[in-house]
Amino acid sequence: MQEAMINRAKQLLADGTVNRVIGWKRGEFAYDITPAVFDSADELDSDFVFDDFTAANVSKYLVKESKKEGKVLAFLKPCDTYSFNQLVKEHRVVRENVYIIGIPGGPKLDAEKIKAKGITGILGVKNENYTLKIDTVYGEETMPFYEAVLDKCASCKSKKHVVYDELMGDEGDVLDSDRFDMVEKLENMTAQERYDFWREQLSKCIRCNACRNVCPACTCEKCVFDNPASGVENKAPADSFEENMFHIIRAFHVAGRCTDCGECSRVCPQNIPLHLLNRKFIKDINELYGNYQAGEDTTSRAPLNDYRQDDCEAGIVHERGVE
Amino acid sequence: MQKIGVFVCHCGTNIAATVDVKAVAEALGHEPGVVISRDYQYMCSESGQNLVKNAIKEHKLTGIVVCSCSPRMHENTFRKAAASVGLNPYLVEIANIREQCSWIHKDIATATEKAIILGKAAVAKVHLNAPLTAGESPVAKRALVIGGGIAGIQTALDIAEAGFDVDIVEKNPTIGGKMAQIDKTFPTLDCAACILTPKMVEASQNEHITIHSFSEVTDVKGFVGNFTVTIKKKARYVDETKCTGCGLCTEKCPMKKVPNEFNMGLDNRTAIYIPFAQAVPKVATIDPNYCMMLKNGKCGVCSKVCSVGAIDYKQEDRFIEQKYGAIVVATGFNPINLDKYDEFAYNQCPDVVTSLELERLMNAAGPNGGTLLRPSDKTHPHKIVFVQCVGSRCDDSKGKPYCSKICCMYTAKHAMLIREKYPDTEVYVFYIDVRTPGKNFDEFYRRAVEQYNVHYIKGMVGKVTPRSDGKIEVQASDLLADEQLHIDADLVVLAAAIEPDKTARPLATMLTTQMDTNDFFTEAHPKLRPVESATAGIFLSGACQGPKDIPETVAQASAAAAKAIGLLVKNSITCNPCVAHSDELMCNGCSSCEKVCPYGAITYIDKEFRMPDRTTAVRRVASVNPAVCQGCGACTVACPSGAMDLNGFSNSQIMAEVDAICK
Amino acid sequence: MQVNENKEFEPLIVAFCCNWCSYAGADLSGTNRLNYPTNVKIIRVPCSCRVNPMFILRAFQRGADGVILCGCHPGDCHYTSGNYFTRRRMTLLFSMLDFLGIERDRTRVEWVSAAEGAKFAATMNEFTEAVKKLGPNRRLEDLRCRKQ
Amino acid sequence: MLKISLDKLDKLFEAVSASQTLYIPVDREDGAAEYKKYESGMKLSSALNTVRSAKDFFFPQTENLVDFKMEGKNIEVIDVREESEDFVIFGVRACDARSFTILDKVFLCEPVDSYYKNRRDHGTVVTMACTRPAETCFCGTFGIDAAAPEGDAACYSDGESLFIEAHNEKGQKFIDSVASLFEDGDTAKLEAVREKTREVLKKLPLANLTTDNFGGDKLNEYFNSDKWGELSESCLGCGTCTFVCPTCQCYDIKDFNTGHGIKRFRCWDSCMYSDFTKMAHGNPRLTQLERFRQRFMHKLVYFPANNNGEFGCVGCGRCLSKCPISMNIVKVMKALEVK
Repeated sequence: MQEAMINRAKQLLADGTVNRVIGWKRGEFAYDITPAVFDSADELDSDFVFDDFTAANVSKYLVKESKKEGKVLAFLKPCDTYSFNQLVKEHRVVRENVYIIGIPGGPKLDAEKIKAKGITGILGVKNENYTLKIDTVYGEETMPFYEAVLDKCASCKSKKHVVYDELMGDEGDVLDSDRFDMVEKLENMTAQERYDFWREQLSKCIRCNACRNVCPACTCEKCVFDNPASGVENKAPADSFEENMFHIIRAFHVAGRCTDCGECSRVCPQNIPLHLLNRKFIKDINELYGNYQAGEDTTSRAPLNDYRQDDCEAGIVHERGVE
Repeated sequence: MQKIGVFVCHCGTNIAATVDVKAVAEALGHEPGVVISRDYQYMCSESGQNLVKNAIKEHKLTGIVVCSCSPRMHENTFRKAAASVGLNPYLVEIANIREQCSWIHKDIATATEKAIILGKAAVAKVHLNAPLTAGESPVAKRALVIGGGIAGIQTALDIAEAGFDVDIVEKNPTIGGKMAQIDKTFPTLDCAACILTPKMVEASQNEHITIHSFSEVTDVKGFVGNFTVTIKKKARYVDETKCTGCGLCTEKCPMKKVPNEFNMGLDNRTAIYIPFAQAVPKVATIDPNYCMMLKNGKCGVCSKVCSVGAIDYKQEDRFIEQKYGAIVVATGFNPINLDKYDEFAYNQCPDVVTSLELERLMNAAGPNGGTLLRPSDKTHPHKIVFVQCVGSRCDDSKGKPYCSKICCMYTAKHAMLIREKYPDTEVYVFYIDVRTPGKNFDEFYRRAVEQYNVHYIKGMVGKVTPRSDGKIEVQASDLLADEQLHIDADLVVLAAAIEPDKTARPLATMLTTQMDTNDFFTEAHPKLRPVESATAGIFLSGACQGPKDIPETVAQASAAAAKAIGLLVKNSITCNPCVAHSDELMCNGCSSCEKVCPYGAITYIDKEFRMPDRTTAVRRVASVNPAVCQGCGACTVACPSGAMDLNGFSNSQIMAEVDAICK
Repeated sequence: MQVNENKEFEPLIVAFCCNWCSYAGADLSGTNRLNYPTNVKIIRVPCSCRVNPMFILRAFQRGADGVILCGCHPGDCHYTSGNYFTRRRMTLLFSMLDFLGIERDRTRVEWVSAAEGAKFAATMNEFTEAVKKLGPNRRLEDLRCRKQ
Repeated sequence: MLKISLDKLDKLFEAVSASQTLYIPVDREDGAAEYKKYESGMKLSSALNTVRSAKDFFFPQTENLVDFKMEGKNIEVIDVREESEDFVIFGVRACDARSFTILDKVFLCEPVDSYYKNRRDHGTVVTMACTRPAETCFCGTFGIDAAAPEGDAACYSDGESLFIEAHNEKGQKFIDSVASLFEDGDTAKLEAVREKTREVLKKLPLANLTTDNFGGDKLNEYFNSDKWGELSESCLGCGTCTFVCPTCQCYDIKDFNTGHGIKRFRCWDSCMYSDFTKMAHGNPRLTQLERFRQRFMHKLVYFPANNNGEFGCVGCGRCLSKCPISMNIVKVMKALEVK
């Protein structure tokens, strides 16, 4: 696949369709891949990579890239296309300036999960029939492929590309995923249990803003949390309240806009399951206002910018689940 | 540095009795920025206002807080006072320590404590108030009257009289409304048609008045002075401009079994019809539910007989858009549906009729040519029972909680007319109370009782049972004599409650006006602004605002016209400066705000910016039209970056209030 | 939050009321002398849709024990649709607070018309009682703001 | 050297925590390790390192500096500093141990940061030698021996026993306070373990990374390098690298109005943030390129320029594994390096 992608990118560069390519660049190790812009065939040949670790969603970079001179080629995985579409809908990217090649999605791997097995000194990772052969300074280790899959891929919602100019590989379908299982599990806990769960999770937050800055829905010119005039700006979670508030408001601001790409949880250095907050909103929206998948199209009204006269009352919260 | 003045009103004892006003003034005097804090007997009085004005001048105040009654009462008073001495009126904040404090609390200590907190919140807010200047927006010199009954006609005539163009939108094929169906009017007993039809003709002939009959309002955009209204002209399948109203088509139409709504379904009309002889416009309309040609393409008689070729089976609904400066709602009323009133056998027995049906039965243009006959066997009724308050003053879910107001008088009228014309007829009226507060009303009622010997019985009718011999058995109680009565009546007349027309509710939504729980439009103030809605530029005429008789309706119609004229004579109106505005540097151009704006006040422009990284970029940013924005603030919450804020209720102001209250 | 002399917990309730219906309803309950506790402090907003979730969190941060939002009845919004947006926003926000384990009875939305003075007073009485039962807000407070 | 059997570690922790607060790295449910205040039953993490570095103990993420109380129009200033209590951080790795030396250079030079010094004076750092370094480790680049960590006292494990030795008086005092639990031990096996560790260190992928071409005199070579654009283009501008870094020491001072007073506090800041060092005229570094460059120039050029050649990095590798887009100091050094 990587080979085919490089070749196609080189063709499109050569025939002038695009003047640069956004993709992934290999790193020092097997897994530390960085999103990058390539503008020559040489660079593509030497550095372009597409493998089990190219999980990063490059859609957000297109906010800036699509406003530059000339057209950019973007390789988008199914989940990335939802993010891209949502950005088109919100006028944040210039669709005409992006040439999209839909590429197959994951499951992608999570280096943290390999390391959590105690495997360290990693020199190389090979997937042999869904068994990972990991070469380390301490000798070779193996582990099942699926135990190292990123959480966001484990509960993949769709293998379908919702926007593209051309496709490489086969087109997939929207999947029946179990992505709301954990949300449901929490809903069925008592309030005290939920409180304890979230306190433990959110107290880990170091307010590094990685979740926000990686989020394709968080593209504000100036975030309220960076704006001293907003009254809520801060650089540190100075109190447990601020940990809660930051994540509630962030989730609220992307409610109805979050495509559930899962990047927030992927990048959290403290492994906080932030996607659960977004999924809670998605689940509520689906249940209360009808199924809605952000990014599925570019014209529908976002659930929070819409209403029906017979919507449920806010009191429904008091009637559901466990107190 | 802010210099804030605080003025605490005693409101006589209204506030001072439960709030220690001196303590409030003292406590607020210590708030940051407060340079003067005073209390006074009546702050809204001239001398109270002078105290405020002098303090503004003397201390060069940059903002004032008045702790007094609700801002809904006197915010404007103090804004004007401030403006008169050069302080921007929007630097005034009111702390509501009367309606929301002294009047609801009894304990002086806690009420005082709360009053201080409310004062602190107002001080905190006023610190962040910015001087605002109201803009101006032009007034379209044209009025729309929705509803072509006597209320709408009168309003339109008055507005036209003042020289302004006015359009009447009437959903039926003719104007005239309920009054056209009425036979005689109380308390003078003159003929309704005789006084209404000249007005209808006048309206049709007035060069300033355009009548859109058989039309409906489907969309209203804009705001006071600048409404854009879409009117649906429903297909009547007859070219209005060609039809002469000769009526030949209605004679020849083979489909003659259509219930005639003008006669309350008591007789039939044809599929192509003119509702009544004096209809305005006098133009035929084809009823597509019954016309054979429209239903299955077989007939076409009307088209053949029409000498001017007015029939157009292919006609479609047409939409026209028009700008108006003012809108008058005159959607009127209907009697309620009596299906739920089984005890009165309305649905079982044709000889149980509503009062409006009785009007048609007695009308010369009615089904019996003006002779009062029973609908069932066309015989003359000798014993007639009137039942009052059917569905009025009801506390169950079947009826209405209010008094329908007109029933007592029209029943007296009916009773009197029947006794006059048919002296051999006995008339009974069962009532809860007889309400006759109006000029010459009680005299009228007494004439019915004393001169015409109508049997008025205070009591309730329990059950009405039609019998096989054609009589109707009425079981009732006479409360004064404390006995049960059984009357074998020939005709029973039910004074059905009246309710607002069903079209009023969706219209209210379009107009963004409020209605009460009974779907009557709510006036801006029940006593002082009875013909205005709370939405600027929307006025109320007639029974859409509450039950009314004809003289009241006409009076209110003229009053609404006067208010509308008062608006239309202005070249421009002052806008509310408490509108949204977008900080372009923070705006993402994401369109969220636009999606929630009910007024379409937000548009997007591409604008060149110098970006923080020293580059220039063209960005899409939101732009609020301050003349269109009404200041609801929906956009401020839809905006994730906080670029959108609201003058007078800014994020920082509201948060300052929250902070002060929670301090 | 305040504790009175009998050491009984007195919750602090912040009520956001829309100018056209609920604030007028509150005024009416005053005009009709219908009592409700001093715990309730009203903030006037043009429309319930002006209330940003941040204001609600802010109130809790600063020591509120309950926050109630009042607006026109659905369909009666002075601005046509504001309260419909409010309803969705607050439903989701309250659901999220509940998801985080914050007591659901601390938040409420109630539609109160300008004519419903009695409903306003009754609502405030009820809500204050409900919050009183919960005790002080500890799950969404900012310790820095706690009164010493 | 003194030693204690590894299965008696809990006895050691109990003894230490009886007299002062003890912090040890423990495993979290998600598999990551973090320092926690020791409570009975806690197990020392076997992880190589914690996600958050040990700098938190001396330079916490947020710290109250002073309170103001307003009474009418008067302002009362309340000094909130209190003498810290003695505490021990146990299990600090060689990299983090070195980071304290770097932080000391910033906070203990004149004018001395009394908040930092207070904690530093009262904290005892007991380090732990590494035995299983990871591929992200490059402490050797900065002359740190992972098998022989600094600190007030250092511990080494041979798989059976924990050996301890003091590096200074504070360390000796610590050992003395728990000496009864220790016995004299033979270090032969330990030496073998250390040798093995050093062998592994040599085999690590970053073992050959050197700072030879960086330092205080390299401003001109690197400041205007055309590589910065490419390197910074994928940077998200988040603060992850900064906040997991044991040597990043930038902070912001803010006032928080509690409603009944002002709390003036400081909190970590990140040069990656758009409003870092924002001044009256605005922001000195307007683009992400400049902000990105600042971080690495600081660690590789400016810091050594001001600190006798000492680099502002200890090679702990946290940023390598935590950066959301895997851009880090190693990639920067390799891309920039002019030989």
